[in-house]
Amino acid sequence: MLNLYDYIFYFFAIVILGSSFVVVFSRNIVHSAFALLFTFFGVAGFYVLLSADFLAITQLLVYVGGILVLLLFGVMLTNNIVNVEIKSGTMQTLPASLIAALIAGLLCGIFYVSNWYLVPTTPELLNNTTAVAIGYAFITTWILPFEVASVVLLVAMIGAVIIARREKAPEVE
Amino acid sequence: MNNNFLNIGILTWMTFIPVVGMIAVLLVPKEQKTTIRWISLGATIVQLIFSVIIYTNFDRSLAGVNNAATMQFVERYSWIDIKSVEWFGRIHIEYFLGIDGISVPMVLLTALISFVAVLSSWSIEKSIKGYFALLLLLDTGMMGVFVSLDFFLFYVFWEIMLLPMYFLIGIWGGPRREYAAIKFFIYTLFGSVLMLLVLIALYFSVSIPDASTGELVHTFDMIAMMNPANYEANSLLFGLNTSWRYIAYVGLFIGFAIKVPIFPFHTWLPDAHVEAPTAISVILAGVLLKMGTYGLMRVAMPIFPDAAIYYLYPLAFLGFINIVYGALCAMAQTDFKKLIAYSSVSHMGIVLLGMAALNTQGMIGAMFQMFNHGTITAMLFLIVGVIYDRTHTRGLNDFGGLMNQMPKYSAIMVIAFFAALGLPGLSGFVSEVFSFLGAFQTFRWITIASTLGIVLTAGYMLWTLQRVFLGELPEKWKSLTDINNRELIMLVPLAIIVILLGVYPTPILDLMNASANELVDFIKGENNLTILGQ
Amino acid sequence: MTETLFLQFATAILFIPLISFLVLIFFGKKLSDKSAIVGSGLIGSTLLLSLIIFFSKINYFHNQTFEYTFTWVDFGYYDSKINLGIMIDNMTAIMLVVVTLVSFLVHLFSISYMKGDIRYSRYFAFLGIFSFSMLGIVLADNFFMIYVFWELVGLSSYLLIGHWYEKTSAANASKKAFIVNRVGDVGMFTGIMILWSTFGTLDFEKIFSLMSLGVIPFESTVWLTAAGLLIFCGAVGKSAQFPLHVWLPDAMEGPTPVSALIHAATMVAAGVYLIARVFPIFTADALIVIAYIGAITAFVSATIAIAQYDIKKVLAYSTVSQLGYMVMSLGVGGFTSGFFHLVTHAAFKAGLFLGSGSVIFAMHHVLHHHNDHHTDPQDIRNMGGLKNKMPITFWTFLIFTLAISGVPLTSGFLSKDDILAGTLAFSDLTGHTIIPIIAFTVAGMTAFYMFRVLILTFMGSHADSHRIDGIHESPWQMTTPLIIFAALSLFFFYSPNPTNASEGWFYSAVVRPETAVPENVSASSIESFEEAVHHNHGKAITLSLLIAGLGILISFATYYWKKISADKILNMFPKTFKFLNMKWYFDELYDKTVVWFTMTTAKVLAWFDFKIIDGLVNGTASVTKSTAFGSGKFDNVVVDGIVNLTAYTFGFFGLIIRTIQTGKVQTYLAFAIVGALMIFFFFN
Amino acid sequence: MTFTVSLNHFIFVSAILFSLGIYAVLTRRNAIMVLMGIELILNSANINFVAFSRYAGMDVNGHLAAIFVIFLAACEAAVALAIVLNIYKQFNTVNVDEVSTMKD
Repeated sequence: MLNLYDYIFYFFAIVILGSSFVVVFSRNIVHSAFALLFTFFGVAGFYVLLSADFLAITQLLVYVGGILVLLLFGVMLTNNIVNVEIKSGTMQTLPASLIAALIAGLLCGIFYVSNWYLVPTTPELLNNTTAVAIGYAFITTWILPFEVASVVLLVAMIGAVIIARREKAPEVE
Repeated sequence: MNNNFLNIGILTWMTFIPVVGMIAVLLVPKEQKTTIRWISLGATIVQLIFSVIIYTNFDRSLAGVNNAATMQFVERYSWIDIKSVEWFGRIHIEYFLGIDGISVPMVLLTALISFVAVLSSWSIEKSIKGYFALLLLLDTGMMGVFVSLDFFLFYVFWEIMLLPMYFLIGIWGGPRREYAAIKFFIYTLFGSVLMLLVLIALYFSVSIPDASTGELVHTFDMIAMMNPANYEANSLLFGLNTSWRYIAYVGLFIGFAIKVPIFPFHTWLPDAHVEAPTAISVILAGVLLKMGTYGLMRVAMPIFPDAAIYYLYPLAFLGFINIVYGALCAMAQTDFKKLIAYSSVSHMGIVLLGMAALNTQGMIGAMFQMFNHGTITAMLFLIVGVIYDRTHTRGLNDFGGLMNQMPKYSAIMVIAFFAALGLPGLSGFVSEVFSFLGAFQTFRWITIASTLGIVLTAGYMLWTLQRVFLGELPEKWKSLTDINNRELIMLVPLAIIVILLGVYPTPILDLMNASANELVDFIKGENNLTILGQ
Repeated sequence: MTETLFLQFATAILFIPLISFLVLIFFGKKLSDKSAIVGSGLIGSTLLLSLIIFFSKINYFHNQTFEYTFTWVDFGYYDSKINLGIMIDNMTAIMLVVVTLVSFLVHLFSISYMKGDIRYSRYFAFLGIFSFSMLGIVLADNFFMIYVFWELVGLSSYLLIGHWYEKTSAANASKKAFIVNRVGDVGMFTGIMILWSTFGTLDFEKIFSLMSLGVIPFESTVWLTAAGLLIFCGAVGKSAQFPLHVWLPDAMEGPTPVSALIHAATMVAAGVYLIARVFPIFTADALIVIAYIGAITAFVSATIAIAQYDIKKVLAYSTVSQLGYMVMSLGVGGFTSGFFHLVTHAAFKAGLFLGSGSVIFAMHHVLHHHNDHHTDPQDIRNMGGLKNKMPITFWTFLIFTLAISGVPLTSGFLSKDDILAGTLAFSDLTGHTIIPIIAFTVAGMTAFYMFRVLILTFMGSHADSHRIDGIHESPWQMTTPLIIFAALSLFFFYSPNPTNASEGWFYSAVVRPETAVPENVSASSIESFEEAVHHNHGKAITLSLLIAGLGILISFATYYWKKISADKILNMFPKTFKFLNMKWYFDELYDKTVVWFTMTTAKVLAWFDFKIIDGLVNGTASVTKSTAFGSGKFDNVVVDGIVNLTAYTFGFFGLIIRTIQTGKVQTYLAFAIVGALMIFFFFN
Repeated sequence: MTFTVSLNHFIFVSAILFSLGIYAVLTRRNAIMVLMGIELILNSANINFVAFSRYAGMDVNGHLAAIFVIFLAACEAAVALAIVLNIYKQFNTVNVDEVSTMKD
């Protein structure tokens, strides 16, 4: 029997898949970008369903607030919006769809036949907000990856700035 | 005795000063020909000065030969030391320099001849920079051969010499220079290969305890190789009078024989001489040929005394063949340089004969003959060079009556010729007589037969003298100029040395007396056998 | 005089000529004409010193030998050294005077004889070095030193014979002289090697004493004889003995005073001196060989001398003949007489040469004056009737001729007579009768041909008499030496008794030394020989006088009174004459044998060297080269072919695979995914 | 398989999302679109992480992994866009098939 939880799941699932279809198949790049927004929302919804509240917030903040904006900037900087078509072409669609179908089939098949070893989540995690547990884990067990990740972020930021700033190679006089 | 300058041993100075000169020459732009010449001359003069220092400080009473303690001016450093190579053990090569009575006359000779060679190269115009650089490198190679006591080092210097020689003949030579250069190079390289084989065999047979750790280490130390006790039991060259030792000796012998050159390995010599520029001929005859006999004395005979004694008779016989065959071939030549080249073959035969005598007079005679032949033949080639510069021909029959046209030149020439034919009062005689006196005691009939060479030498030398200097002067040479001052500077010192040593040879003889006696004693000595008996 | 003074004087005598040489060779150009004065003066001083040594030695130090030795080379091994040193005994003292006197007089003679020569100073320089080397031989006290100076006189002889080296004949002659001498020297050197390896020393005295103690080479008397004969080889070369006599007549190409000095009086006598010096080492067999060599030389050259027309050639052969005489004398054991003949011969033969030089000088000048360049100034057929024109030359020449012919009252008579007595004694003792027969024959022949020269040159009259018009006596520098030599050719200098030399000072000064060889191989003893000589003395005098007289008589009959026609005899034996005139064809023989053989061998060997040995080398090279070429081909076609094939194969596949390489990231990603999937499927 | 939501449902969605992302990456010529595809792939992976953390005992570790993926995605997006901008300056296009200098 379907309860509310199930309905909500299906709703988000439809949102995710539908919007991602739009992302993938839309000819207009701006449409794709906006469809991606919905995908991210859907995924955030999934996270809530899976009682990962902190992660859902992060997903919204980072993906919607950061990456997606970044992508849109990219779209706008690289395409002359006024008079050039914003559509982006596709290629080798047949082998690509074959491969994609293959992967999808494969993964679904595997998931289907797999007999997962299911362990219920600890009630603490289910009932409380996860931020405490995540924060605690960050500064204990995962301290090193955490620090590394921060450094990577910094480097990526600097690198991105430098690469993007680089002028076209000056012509030899 | 420790003669150091700026903390570097005098022998290293002697050996590497030409390299310094070479670098300096290379740094000078090639338009500044005079500077290049003077730098080269400067390098050889410094070398000459060092050789005089060695001459005055050399202790005449120390013998050397097989005793590292009585070697002089020794410099010994670890050069290449590779610890524990798989299946190979430890490779230890030393930078081991030192001289004794055998090498010191050669060191003096090399310094002197190099100086003269640079002077006689003054008129070279073709890519002068490369020429002098190579000449100086050659100088280093020669000096290195005479001062190194590590066989590996010896070999390295021996090979270093080849390269500049090849280019000097091949680039600055006469019309058939490529042929001569390649012949020289390949021939000598062939000898070197044999030497290398023996070198390796010796290396694996000889081991000495390391100074610090006491473990037995293979060594290239020549002096260690001379002591039978250092041979590892069951190694290839262990024991006396084994066939492998004979084979090794013959290998070494052929390697050195090519350089001497000993019949039948001599044919590269006339070609190389004829094609080489004057200075190179001078070096070739003056120093390079001596390396063969020096190698026999320094390396082959003391390391393989048993084989040396076993092959004594063939050695004397080859000496005889060299003397008579060289003289006869010389007689038939019409090319001035070829004649002198063959006369070198003949004169080097005397060295072999004296060496084979294996007694004091013979050995001293041989060593002295090496020195004298160096000076005398250098003179002869310079003389040819002088006349070749002026006339561009070497045909003996093209000349005549130059005595009146070039009196100073002729006077020097007469000295050189009579020295070459062994006239008393000139140095060639002394060494020749000593060699024969010694040889006669060991090989009666061979020596008597070899005296034929004395007559033949007189024959072709005087015949040459007559063809070039006596008789009527051909019309075309009426404008020849006499020898100039630069040429005099290079010839007169040699002439003075030839005369002085002819009248009073002791200044050179007492350098080598102790070593010659030691060498003879060592090769002959029963002490060899007793040590081996253990 | 003390011993030191003797030695100092001797050293001075030895080195003054060397100084003369050095001064003249370096400053000769500047001195020009004065170089003759310098040379003569320096030699004159040595003559003075020699005379001092001579007189005090003979008079006051009769039995002493002065010796000074120093180590020249020390081998530092068991006392093995080579010494040099000088020794003065009576023989040396006499020889010093002979050498310096002749040398001085020749210097004097040369002053005007060589006037105007282009190499005037060099000529005197060479005379200096010759005197130096000759005195070195005389003073030497060991084999080594004697060998050294032996070669050096060879050099000076070479230089002086070749004085006019522009002439091919002169250059050839000098070369021949040196080389032929070298042949002898090599023999001598071999002898020295035998002695050195036996005794370890080369000092005369040490060798003699060791030998008398019974040390002989290689324990064999054969080697002892051989050693003696090999040393004698040196003498054969230098003293122009058969078969190495061929160089001496050719040596007449040199200036005539040089012939007088070197090739008549001193250098050629060095061989005789050498034999005398080392006399103790000769065994009986060796001495017999020496005697025969001497006899053959004397005979052969006397026969040749008869048939020569060149005045210097006649004198040259006469010299050879006389040298043979001396050698023969030493060989038979007449030590003193042989050496005595050396001394007397030095005087009169030098005189003869200088006399002939005077004649040639005069002839040359007069021919030059007449612009006659065809007539040979040395041919006696072109001379004649010079007696009145050149009186001093004639009279001195006559004395010399008498002396060489052995006419009483001359020095030649004294020495020759004694030699003849010695040969007779020898044949008595050993039965070799052929030696005295040859000796007497040669004596007669000598008288004959010497008077032939004298008569043809000075007496009678020449058909073409205007040719000798204007000939006049030579200047005093030339005649003075002649007069001095003439005086020295008379008996009273040597012996108070004109018939017997043994009463004079010479015979008491020079005594045959005791032999050092073992008794069983030694020659007859001194006593028995002396006795035999004494026994034969009268016989010898009688016979020699008879034979000399006969020779002179025939000579006069033939050439002066023309009772016997020389031409007729010539026509009777044309072949014989030709044979003699061509000097027994020795030169031709040597040319055809030794020289030809050497040159052919040289050429063959040079060919062999160039074609065979070098050919082998080059052959090896070309074989290597073609092997290399072949292997290069193989390498190119087969080995490299395989390599290329491999490469081509891979290239082919690469070409195919290359199409996959699109440069598109997505393509690569697709392949990556496919790959991952494949891995998944395969390894599942 | 029931319609009641379980682990399988989540991961089926993520699988489909992954395939779509792959398809986008493979087919789109626009570099930015490629990036979007990559975001899809990463999101699908994140869903998996979180799902497994909820149902299969990964607990908070799954969350952390997802957070790291988000980190990386942010970095990647920044750097990749910078590169894309640069490429655009160089080649005046962002179509990846035209940017193929590496091929030659």
